[in-house]
Amino acid sequence: MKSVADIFTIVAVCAGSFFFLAGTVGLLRFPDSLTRLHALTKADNLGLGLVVLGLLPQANGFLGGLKLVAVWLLVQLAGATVAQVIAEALRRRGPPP
Amino acid sequence: MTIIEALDIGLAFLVLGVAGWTIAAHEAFTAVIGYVVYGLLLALVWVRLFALDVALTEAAIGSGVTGVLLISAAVRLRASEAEMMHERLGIAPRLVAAALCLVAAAALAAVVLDMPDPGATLAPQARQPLAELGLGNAITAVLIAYRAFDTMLEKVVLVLAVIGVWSLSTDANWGGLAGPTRLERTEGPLAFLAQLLPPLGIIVALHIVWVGANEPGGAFQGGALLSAMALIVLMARLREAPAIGRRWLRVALISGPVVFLAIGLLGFALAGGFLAYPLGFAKPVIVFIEVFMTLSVAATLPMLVIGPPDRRPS
Amino acid sequence: MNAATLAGLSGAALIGLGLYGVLTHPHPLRKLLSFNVLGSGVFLMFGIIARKGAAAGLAADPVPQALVITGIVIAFSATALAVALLLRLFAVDRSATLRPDATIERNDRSDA
Amino acid sequence: MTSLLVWSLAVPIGGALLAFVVGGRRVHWFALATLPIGLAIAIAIAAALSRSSGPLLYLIGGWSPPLGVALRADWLSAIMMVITAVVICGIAAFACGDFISPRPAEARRPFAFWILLLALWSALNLVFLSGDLFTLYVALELLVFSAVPLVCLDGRAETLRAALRYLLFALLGSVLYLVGTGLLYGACGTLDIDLLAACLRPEPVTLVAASLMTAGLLAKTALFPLYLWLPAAHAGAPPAASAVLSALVVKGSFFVAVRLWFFVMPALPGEAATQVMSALAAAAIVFASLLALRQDRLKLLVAYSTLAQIGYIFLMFALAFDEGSGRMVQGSALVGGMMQAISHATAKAGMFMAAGMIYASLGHDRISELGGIARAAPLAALTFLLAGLALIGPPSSGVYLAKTLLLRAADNTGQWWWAGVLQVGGVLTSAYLILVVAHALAPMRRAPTPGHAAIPRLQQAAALALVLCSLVLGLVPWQPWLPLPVAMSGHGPLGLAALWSMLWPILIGVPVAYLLGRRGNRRPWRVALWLEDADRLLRQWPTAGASLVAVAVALAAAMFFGR
Repeated sequence: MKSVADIFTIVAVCAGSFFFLAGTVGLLRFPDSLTRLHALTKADNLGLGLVVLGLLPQANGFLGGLKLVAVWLLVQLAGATVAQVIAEALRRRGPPP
Repeated sequence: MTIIEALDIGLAFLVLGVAGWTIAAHEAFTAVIGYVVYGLLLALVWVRLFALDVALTEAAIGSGVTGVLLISAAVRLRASEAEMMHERLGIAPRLVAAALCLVAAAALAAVVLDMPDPGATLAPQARQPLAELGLGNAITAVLIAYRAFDTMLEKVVLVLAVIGVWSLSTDANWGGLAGPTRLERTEGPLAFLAQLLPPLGIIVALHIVWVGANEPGGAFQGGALLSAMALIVLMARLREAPAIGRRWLRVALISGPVVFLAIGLLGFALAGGFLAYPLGFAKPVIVFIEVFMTLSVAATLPMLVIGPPDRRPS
Repeated sequence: MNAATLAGLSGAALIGLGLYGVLTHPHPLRKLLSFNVLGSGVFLMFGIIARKGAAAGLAADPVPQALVITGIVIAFSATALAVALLLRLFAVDRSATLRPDATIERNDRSDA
Repeated sequence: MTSLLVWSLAVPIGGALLAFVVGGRRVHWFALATLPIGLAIAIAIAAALSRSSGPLLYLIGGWSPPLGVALRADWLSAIMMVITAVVICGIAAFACGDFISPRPAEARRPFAFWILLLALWSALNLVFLSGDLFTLYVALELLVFSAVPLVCLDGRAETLRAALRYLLFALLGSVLYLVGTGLLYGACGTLDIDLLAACLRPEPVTLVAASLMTAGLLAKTALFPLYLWLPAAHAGAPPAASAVLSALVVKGSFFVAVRLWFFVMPALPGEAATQVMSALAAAAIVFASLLALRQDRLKLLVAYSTLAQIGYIFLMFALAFDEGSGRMVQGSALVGGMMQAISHATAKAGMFMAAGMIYASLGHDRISELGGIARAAPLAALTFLLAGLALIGPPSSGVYLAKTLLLRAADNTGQWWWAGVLQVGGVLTSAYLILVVAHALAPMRRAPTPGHAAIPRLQQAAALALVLCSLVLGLVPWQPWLPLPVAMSGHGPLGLAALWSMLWPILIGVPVAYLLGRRGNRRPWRVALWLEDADRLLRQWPTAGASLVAVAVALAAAMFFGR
């Protein structure tokens, strides 16, 4: 039983890391701010989500799991807001030359 | 080399790389962003050094609140950077400076390698009275019992910093609302966040303060979180910052050091000495002090970030 | 090499980097940033001393760790005071330079 | 009785916090109410110390070191606390003329000044009493945080710039001090001064720590060549603030340096490092005194005089080194240095106040246009003159006693060169005073700017009282507190030799002032121009910063190889 949970953790965290990696590559390689933002939010969203999902079986009881999920939700909230604010600032500055 | 060691080395290089980037960046704004990232990476290093309390403080204050302060400063100072480009040093003075700094860093590195392991420690002495104090977190015990005096003084430093910042206002603006002149209130995602997050943040902050007696956490970390909530509300312009003459604000600002000092002086009468806690009541007294310290940290940090009043009092 | 020594060496390197920034950057805000890097390097030195003092079932000596917490708060207050000074200077003078004779030169220029 | 140590900190801190929360236009009441209590506590501590056999000790919270923090009052703390209390009282009396809110509402300048004055006082008391290196760090930070805003209370660009330079350089100094603190903890597992003294051995860690801490403290004290922040900050602040900064604040970090070298690690530095310290001090005396001759504003001249005086108080380091035991000894050299520090504190506070009053009555402080000041503000001019005399050291003054002790120490240790520096310094001090007096005696060039109110009596009295205090410090019976050589107690204050020792520097000072002093549009000597260039270079940030690291490296090298 333990090993199944461990394998699940490894697979999920690895998948999450892959999304982070992809997001970072996007951040570095994409041409303008809006597309970079797009790459970044995907990484936050799915990458962290998978990492949290993978860590859930390892969590310290129900409360520990709840904390992990709370972390994910808070990062979602903060990431979405920051993305909106940055996009808003970009729009105000006008289209890229 | 184990995988943990490889990760440690990777982390160290990452920290140094981002720090170097912060120092070398062309624009101040870029450098500040680098610094915020650096602060978060540093928090990871602190976790690796088994210093969770420090990691929390570094992430919240060293990276978070300092980041907000520096980002807004970098934006407001953008116009000053071009003028100062011609003050940049030539290559020769830079080399001299680099050589001197290299000598200093090398001496310190040699000292680090020379340090005995295990080294000198107060851990056994710090651990022994924990049960008597009713605490589980030795760092909290150091901060609020063994070296309570330093902590109290450091709260006074915070108040002095507020006075110093306020004193940079003008005579005409004295007594006005704290902080720079703001635009009208905005709607949108930030306002939404500023309405949604604070209740949650307050609960988490209280939790951090409460568990601080036994686990990582405490007044600094909780207070920093509360002040972050206040800053979000101020940044979204849901609320104006208070006028600096408001009594409740001043009471909140000094509540930490005053309660600390008062309890310390009460110790003369009740526990046989300054900052001595009465036998058997140490835990409630410590929690009482922590509550007020949290309050004053939560009031002080936003005041320091938003700066002196910039408008005439109405 | 263990994590503590590695962190200590990083601390020494950060102190060198920060010191270099404080010495060479002309802009006060950059000096302040470098000062914060320097400060965090110093705190890391405390961190490894704490870690090497692990004993009595504690993973690290709590005393240096507590000192670091106090130090971080003081460093923040110092940064806030310096930023306020800098913003005020820029508001009054439209210049953030730290050169000692800057104001006098400007007065001379406006006199002439 | 030892709880007095706590009260000496709690009273000014409590006063400052209360003043902050109550606010309003009567902030100064809290300060003025606190002053006599604080003074009484300082005197009571000195009295208790004279009856006790050793230092007074207070363990905070009952936690004994190494875990806890101790307060300790020894003879150094006691005399510094009393003098600080006296000077603060004098400055507060002076400030009543400048820092009372004119409006019925709370005003910015008085609010900041009075609270910061109290905070600064508590910080100094903490510096004098703390028995723990980290508490000393917090005390130094308290000192900086209360001193920096005082520099720029008037909000002009140049004072803001001076304050920022001061803050940044002081922070750099603090951080160097902090690294050393950490390293010493790593070596001994304690930060308590007595426990460290028993534990420290000369090994790489402790020597690196010692040199970094010392360099940091020198930066905060503005010893040559680390003085970039001082002239502008001290000369630009309002007079009462200048007086506090020059008389007291620099003594705080100086005191920590003394604690470190004489009490924490007397056996660590070794002979070469003490010579490095005294060489910097000698350079400060000569260089800053010569530059004082080149200033065209009175307050700047006084600020450069402070730089030279900082040199005087650091000169004792080489003289206090005992070759036989290889340790710093707490003998007549240390007493001489401390005596110099307290005499300078009282005299310089009075001098800055006098300069402020002269500025107020003339509307400027250009030295070349001081003519007629003796008629426009006679008491201020007299105070300035007496303060200058107090720095030269007539036989009853504290400076005279200090010089005698230092010369004796130089004689005992066979280091005649430092004695020579002392004498040269006396000549140069006389020279820049003569320069001021010569200009002041000239006839008035133009009528003083009208509209300047008369100087309040209280201000004149406060400044004069402090200067007189410095002039009689040599007559105080110091025996119960200071380890004075017995022969010193009955030195003939009015002997012919003593008078001559004061007169000859003045006589030589006249031609020096004539040759090197700034006089009208006359083309200066080339040496003077070189000096001014060097001064400009040293006040540039990169030079000063590099000097700071270089001083640290030089001290470390001296400690490693010079033992």
